[in-house]
Amino acid sequence: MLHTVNKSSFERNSLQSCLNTIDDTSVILLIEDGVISAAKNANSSMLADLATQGRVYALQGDVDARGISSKVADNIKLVDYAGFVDLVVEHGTAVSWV
Amino acid sequence: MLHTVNKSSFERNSLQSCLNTIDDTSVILLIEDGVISAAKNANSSMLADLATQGRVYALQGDVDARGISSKVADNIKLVDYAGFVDLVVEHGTAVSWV
Amino acid sequence: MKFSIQINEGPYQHQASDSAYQFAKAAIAAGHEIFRVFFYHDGVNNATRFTMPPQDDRNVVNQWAELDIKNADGEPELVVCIAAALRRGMLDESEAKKNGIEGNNIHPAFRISGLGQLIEAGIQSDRLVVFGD
Amino acid sequence: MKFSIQINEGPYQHQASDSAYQFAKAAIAAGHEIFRVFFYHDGVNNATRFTMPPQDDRNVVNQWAELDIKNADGEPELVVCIAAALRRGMLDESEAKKNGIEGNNIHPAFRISGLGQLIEAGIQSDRLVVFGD
Amino acid sequence: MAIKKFMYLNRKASYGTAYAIESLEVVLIAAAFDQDVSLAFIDDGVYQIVEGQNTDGIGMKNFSKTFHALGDYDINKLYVSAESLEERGLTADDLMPLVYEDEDDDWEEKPSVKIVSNAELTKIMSEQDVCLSF
Amino acid sequence: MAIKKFMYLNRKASYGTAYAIESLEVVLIAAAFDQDVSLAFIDDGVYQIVEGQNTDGIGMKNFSKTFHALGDYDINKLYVSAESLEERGLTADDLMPLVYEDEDDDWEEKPSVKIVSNAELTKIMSEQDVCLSF
Repeated sequence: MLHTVNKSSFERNSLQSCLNTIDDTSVILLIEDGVISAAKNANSSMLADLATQGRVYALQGDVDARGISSKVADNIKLVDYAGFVDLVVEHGTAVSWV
Repeated sequence: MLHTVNKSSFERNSLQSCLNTIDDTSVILLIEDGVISAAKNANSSMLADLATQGRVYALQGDVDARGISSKVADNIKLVDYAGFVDLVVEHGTAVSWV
Repeated sequence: MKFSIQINEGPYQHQASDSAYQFAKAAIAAGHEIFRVFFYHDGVNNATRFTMPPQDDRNVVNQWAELDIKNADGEPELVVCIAAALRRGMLDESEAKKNGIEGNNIHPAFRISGLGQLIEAGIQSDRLVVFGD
Repeated sequence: MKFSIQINEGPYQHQASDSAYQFAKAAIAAGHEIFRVFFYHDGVNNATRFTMPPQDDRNVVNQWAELDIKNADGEPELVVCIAAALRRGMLDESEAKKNGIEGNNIHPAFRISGLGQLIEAGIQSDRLVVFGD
Repeated sequence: MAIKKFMYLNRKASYGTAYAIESLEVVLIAAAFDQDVSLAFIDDGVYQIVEGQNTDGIGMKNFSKTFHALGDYDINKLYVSAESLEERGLTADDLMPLVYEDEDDDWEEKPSVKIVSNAELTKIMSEQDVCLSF
Repeated sequence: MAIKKFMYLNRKASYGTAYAIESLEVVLIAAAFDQDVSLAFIDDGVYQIVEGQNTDGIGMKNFSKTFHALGDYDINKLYVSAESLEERGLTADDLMPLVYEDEDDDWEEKPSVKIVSNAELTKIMSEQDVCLSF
């Protein structure tokens, strides 16, 4: 499955809820304000394990818009919208943690 | 000052942000989904100190709507909309943590 | 006391407009004055005369209209931010004509005006209360 | 592959509609088919033909219209939920007439229909992606 | 056409936003299609099915009773996160007694609500073909 | 009429929602009224004034440069929560260098942004007459 998270983990509980129920093969894509959770910060340990496994992506355009492209945490992979489409194709059911 | 918080502390960080910057004389009114934070639960310790000082209110109508009127934490005072108006009159500047 | 209210969200999606309406009604019942209600962000959508809610539900737009909040000159003090309104597709007759659009959707109990009206409400009122997301 | 998209929020207030548009454009560019875009909740507000954004900003409604998503019968597959639309003041000509309201505001690139169209999109498509608050 | 598994993901309380009521409206329509339907109540979504909701004080429609109709439409897989309930100081007794009549078991009345751990929910979600989020 | 103290409370990042851009639009209008204006950037609101925003990839308007105009309108009290910055791994160097020319000090260019502790912010908020929240 592909889980998309579009809110900052500082503001909302959606990333935490996603992490509570994600299975061993699914991946996470951070979009919109969700990319704030991709930056190195006090909340970034939430994602670190999954990122090490290559299972965390962030949308480049949203990262750039928020001025945090130099701060993206290790092992988080950046994709553009074409990459977003590919992730949806590859990972089956899409779950949005809106 | 009167601080209104309208979101659940499980979903958002607005109650925590309010508590981070509230001064010694201001009061908090929980409205809408904010009343979820008025119920006895894992997050209710956030408000306990202020409630003991008589500085936490919750809107009765919103508490009833969410079916949690029997669960309101100790020392939180219930008000109706007329009471909301009175709180705004009594406490000066109103700050909404929307 | 003189109150003003800012509403940041539209009808039916968020409780903000309902809460603000209940607050305004209670304030009026307690003898206070509502100087102005300012609709900003998606709040501008509260002013649509096209709303058709289900028969068993409240009509958020009409509730506001029935409060009939006007100033001494008889103008509505349910004020819709013009900048926020135009991008979201809320138009009165004059804006529609100016922009060459056929039709308009602002309820006559509301009027469109600039953001200065929000600042003025803050200056003129004893209290300004914000209802939002 | 066959995609459908659900959009839960209106234009300009949330990024949801912008993100969904960029996603749809990229999917089409990659050779995929957009079976249907379903506008629900405040998402129905994306269908207004009254929108007048500032000249230096994108026009969210027109962007969708220009994607020109239609089915084999030539009908728009930008579908607006009728129940969500009516309460929020989004009307096409037929609904306006039926309800005795003068005027309408649905852009011709969109059509109003029932919630069954969302379920059908889920059944007929290989993937359904939700964009929301 | 093969039957698909649809999950309706409910994470928000009623009344504060429209997501709860408009999610329920979709689910009722979904019953007319011959698909496999599950509802998940996670986070503040669990408040949607708390017993004893009364909206008289806020002027909004109390639609909570409509959840009782789901059983009549053969929608009887309502999964509630045990962890979400517990965090909120709620138990099974706080929830509406939603039931359905099991046609495969002599129309015996059975509970529609199943309280499941996040681990169980993870497994259920993994099996879905379509997830609609509200 | 006495001058009132207006605070604009910004708690959300730009682009994800309209609150940031539409808050800035109010602030620019506010400059025309002769009031005492402060802006507070708390929580994810601090991202509004991070340097180097580029919206080319999302098709939305980059309005971040407009913050530079505030100084010209005598709006020069931008309070940023130190705790909010730190939690997010940000420092003063990550913020746009927003300045104003101080007419009381021979038009010397001075920084508009002040990084303050939550305790200081509490005090500043306590002094306000009107708080507009976005």
